[in-house]
Amino acid sequence: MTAALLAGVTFVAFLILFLAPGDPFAALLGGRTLAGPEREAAYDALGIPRTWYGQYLAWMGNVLHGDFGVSLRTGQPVARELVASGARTLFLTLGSLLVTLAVAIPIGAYAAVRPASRRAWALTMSAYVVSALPTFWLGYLAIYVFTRQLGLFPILSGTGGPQEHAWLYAALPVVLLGLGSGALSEVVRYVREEVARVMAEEYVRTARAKGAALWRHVYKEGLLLPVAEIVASKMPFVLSGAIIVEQVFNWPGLGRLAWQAAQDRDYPVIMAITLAAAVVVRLGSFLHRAVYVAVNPRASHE
Amino acid sequence: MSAPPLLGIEDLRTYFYSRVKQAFIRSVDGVDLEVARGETLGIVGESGSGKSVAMLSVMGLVSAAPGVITGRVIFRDERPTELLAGLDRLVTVERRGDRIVSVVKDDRAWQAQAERNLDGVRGGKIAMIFQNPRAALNPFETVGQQIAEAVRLHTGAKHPARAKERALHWLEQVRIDSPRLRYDNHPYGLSGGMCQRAMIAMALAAEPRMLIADEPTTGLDATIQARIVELLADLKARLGMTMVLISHDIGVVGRLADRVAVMYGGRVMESGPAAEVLGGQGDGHPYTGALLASMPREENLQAKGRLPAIEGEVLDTINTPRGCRFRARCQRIHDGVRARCAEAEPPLAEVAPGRRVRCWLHQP
Amino acid sequence: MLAASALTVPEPILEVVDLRKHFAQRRGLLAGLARAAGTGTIPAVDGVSFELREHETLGLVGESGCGKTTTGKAILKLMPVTGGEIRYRGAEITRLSAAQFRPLRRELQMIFQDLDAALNPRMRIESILREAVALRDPGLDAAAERTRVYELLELVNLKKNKLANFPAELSGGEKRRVGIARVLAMRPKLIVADEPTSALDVSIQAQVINLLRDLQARLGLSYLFISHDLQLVELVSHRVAVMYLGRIVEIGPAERIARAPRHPYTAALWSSLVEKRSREAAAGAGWSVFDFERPTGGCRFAPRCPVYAARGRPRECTDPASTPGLTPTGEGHAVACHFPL
Amino acid sequence: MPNAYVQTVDEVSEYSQLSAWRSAGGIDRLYVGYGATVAAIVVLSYILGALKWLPHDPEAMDLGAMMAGPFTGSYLLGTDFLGRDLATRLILGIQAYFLPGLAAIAIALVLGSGLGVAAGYRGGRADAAVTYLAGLIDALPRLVLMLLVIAAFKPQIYTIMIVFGITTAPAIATMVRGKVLMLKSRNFIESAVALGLSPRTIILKHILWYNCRALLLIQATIGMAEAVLLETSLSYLGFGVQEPTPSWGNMIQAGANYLLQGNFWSSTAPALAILATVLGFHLLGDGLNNIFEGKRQR
Repeated sequence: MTAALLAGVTFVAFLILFLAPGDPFAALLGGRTLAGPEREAAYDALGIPRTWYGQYLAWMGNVLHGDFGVSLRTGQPVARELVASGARTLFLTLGSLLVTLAVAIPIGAYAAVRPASRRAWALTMSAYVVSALPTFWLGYLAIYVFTRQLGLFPILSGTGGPQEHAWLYAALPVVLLGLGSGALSEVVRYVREEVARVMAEEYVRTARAKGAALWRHVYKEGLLLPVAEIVASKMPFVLSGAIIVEQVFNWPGLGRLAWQAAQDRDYPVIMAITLAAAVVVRLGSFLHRAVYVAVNPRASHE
Repeated sequence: MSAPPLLGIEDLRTYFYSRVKQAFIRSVDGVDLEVARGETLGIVGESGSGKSVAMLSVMGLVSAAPGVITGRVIFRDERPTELLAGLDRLVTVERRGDRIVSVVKDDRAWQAQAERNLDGVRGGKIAMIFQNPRAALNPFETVGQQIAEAVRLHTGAKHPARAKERALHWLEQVRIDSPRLRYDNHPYGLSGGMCQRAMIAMALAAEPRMLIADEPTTGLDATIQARIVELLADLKARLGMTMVLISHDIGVVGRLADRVAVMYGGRVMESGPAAEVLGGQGDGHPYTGALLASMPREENLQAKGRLPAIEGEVLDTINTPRGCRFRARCQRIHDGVRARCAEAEPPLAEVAPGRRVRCWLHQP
Repeated sequence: MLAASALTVPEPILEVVDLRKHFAQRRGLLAGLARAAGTGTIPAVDGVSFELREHETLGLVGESGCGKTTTGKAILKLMPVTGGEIRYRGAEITRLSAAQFRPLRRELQMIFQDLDAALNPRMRIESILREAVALRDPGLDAAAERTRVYELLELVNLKKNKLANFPAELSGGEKRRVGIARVLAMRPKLIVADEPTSALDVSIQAQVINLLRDLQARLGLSYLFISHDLQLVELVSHRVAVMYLGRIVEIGPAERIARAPRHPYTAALWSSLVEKRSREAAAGAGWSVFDFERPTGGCRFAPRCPVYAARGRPRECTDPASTPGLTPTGEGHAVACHFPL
Repeated sequence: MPNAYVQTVDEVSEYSQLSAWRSAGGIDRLYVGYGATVAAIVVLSYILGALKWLPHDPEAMDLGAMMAGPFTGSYLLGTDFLGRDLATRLILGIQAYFLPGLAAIAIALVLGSGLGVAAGYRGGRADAAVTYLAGLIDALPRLVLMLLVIAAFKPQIYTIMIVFGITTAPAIATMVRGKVLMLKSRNFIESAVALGLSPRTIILKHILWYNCRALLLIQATIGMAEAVLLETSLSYLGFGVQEPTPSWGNMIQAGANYLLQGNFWSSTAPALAILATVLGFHLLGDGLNNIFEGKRQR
């Protein structure tokens, strides 16, 4: 399944690149758009297969040998760029996911246990409000507050960031991406529904009847499984959110790389990013499955 | 009068608020019951008669829903405890006649007070088992863990090894086959009958004073039902357990109960010794008689091969009629009492020692 | 229904021959292993044969998981069968395509155990019934449709004022009546009634049983009556088939199944009914069976069978080569046991 | 806090089930009311735009009053960095997302319910195929995909929304599939087949119309909220609705450059408009969900 999915994903990405008008190899050909035999000759000279599926298969073959090719724009090996910016983006996205969960789970669980309480309503509403604001606007606002009002660091200082308050400069986008981008309200809603559903299960009533602590019986189905599912289902979206935040904070990550590559139609880079993103998504599913099997004794028999 | 009953329920009422109908569903509507030490009280009734809700109310297991529970529930262990104490302060009930028309209730404080009242009683002094045991056991934990939890919560055996030992003891008591193996099984791996045995073991593991069994055989296969009934009878004899048995299965109640209460539309219609009430002499409440007659048994077949059915539908517990609740379906009503039945609800009056019937036919 | 048993033996309306339905194991790693070991499928119905005669009620009784519901659904082609034949009025229907079978559906109907199965929760009762009426008689105008709906209500003793209600507003007994009315709208000849009263209270159960019986007399219906309740089945059926783990272990006239069961399982079912009612009877009968165990080869009931235990575990009972087949013992009675009672 | 429960039906009168709306909790009605107001404003904006009943010309620059605050002269909500009227541009900005968003939702609903029914009703191979397709779409990062499509074709809002619609479909398919499986487990579908109804009637009438319409409506409101935010994000990256046509996204984007200089208003005004709209659609979804599913709340 995983192999079939990865092949499918890269194929779709390649198809879109191919379907686009113009020649993705124009950059290699010195900016000229050639046609007919002239192009074929140029392709042959560069060792590029003539047909699009030939190109796809060639790319695929190289990837299977660990060769992701060279960026058309920078001439750097794609693998190196991918690893460098991927690590930074992973820090950003995983960090922000933790922030989302840390904020949303208590709110969702509280709202499920006390559906009628005003505090729960206020907390839920604030989560909704934060989620309903555009991330980049929040980002600008945060930068304004920290640079102009507090003067903690100079405006948009570029790649490395300042030495002083470096941790804050790194934490800011993480927190922002965690709170913004709509994930917060979604997780709050999901956790609330799941906890409420599990609280109404018959076995939870049994737990009440025997005088046991309810959370001990609720947390597995009501919390562990939903959280694993959220993590898995959020994986496809973290990269998307990262593009915006990386742009705002000048964070040289995968998102910016993707944005740049899409504009330049730097196909080796795009293909590599697509593949990497798909791998991360599959890893998320595996994690979900692993938690499911660990928690649910039935799973290994299904 | 002999020793005071272990559990006394006086005028218990449990009303749920239905948002869809914007009205109160009077699930339990003035129930008085007593359970003496060592006896088994069977509660018989059809769905919607309030038999389960009454005992769930005693256990504080319905308080989460918007509704109201009033009355007195006294549990006399070493000293009497009132299980609904202090709850009436937290609600304002507006009545029109005998009908509740509005309730203002501090849900959170109510919940907290109910939990305080039941702390140590629920699960410890009074244990409860449910129907559909496979869904009622936690599917994510082994049967053994769940029983050991009850041991640690309510008995002196706090150490895990000691708790496990006690749990295994109780698994043996319910005669589950190969208890050591079952200890590490999850509920899904067990048959319905084995799950019910495990659930009984879990309830007993707390060494309670009283066991409430809510439809313990419903949904199990016939051959398995017989085994569970046999087990309960055996435990009752060996441990001298006080038990409340709720069931729609008159056969099961007849086998296990010493005394029986028959409920209809949230009310007790008849109570008394099991042999007399379910004996089928036709001298009790018309509802009990009709219930016994409609069971699919050979002797109930009429000449034409028809079963004697109770005509009409189960009582609407929102618009309970004035007068006797069973009046509309009663087959023994006659012109001599008709007016009286329509006018006022009969009291639950003693017709013989220990036997009470709520029917005008039995009252001069 | 007993009243319909006449001297002449009517034609079979339905014949089931060696019906098999095997469910595939779920997918995944373990299923692959199971398949490798040759136990890839679960035989839910494993060689079931019986016939149902015109105006007759055949009771199919057994505990949960014995395949009785699967048998009922397979007859109505609600699931594909693995093997065997089903003949309706002599015509083979097993291999008909869904489209070929659809015209026959009106004659072969089913009442489901779940009271809500027939009732779309968001439709009013009137729409539910009119949909069925329009399906059976597409040409009717609105007034004729309504008249037909009223007729149906009368057949099942329901008041007209329920028509405007949604299913959730009805009691269990009323839901069941609407479900029956919906089926009757098709003017069926044969009804598979799968546990039609198990979700109802005893007092309502009696009403529904009487109703089904009246309808049989009035409309000449044939029933396959599926239930776990042996007593109920015995009361409503002319003949009874007892199923255990995918096979019919005993079949015969209702009175004989009740008074002189030949299979130890049937005897155990009867005794468990008595046992849970009274201690004395339980002690006397001695037909207690063991809790569920996985069946071995040969007779599937052997591991729980008191006769097997009492006879010192004879080998033919668990020998895969000698699975007991249904053997006639006279008077329309047949039993599948090496040591019938 | 005490809660009140009142019996409104009199003792002898006939009661019947109240409509879902009447029995809904007050808060849910409030949510739905708010959401409906947002929807009404959307419609109103089209009418105003069509009739040209706008306070100002959306593209007229008043270089004498750039970055004006609210209530400056005839500019009710002030002006942007080119001195264009914010109120006018906010009203017209609605049109930047609404129809494209609607198109995206239509695609998502049709595709999603089609795939969901195929997977749930047919099961087996169809189910496996839909699962694969859903996994495929999920594994493609949505924004990267959009960037790719934009780079390959035209940076046009409709192109983006088609991609949005397609990528949203799997989630809807999963929900519809769940609903179908639930109906199956209650024997509802078998019962319809046994009666003799055609698959077409069962799928279109019973499954989709009667049993999935609430779910689809709720998903539509949530999708609309997402579409608004998506347009904003893409505008920020320079791929959304292009100047001088106003959209809330490009208005924030334009204003944000001045935010760092302390000029809040020209980006805050559209941000608040987005907040009000997205929140409105979310609450509409929550309210409808509680009402349709009969959840008791408060």
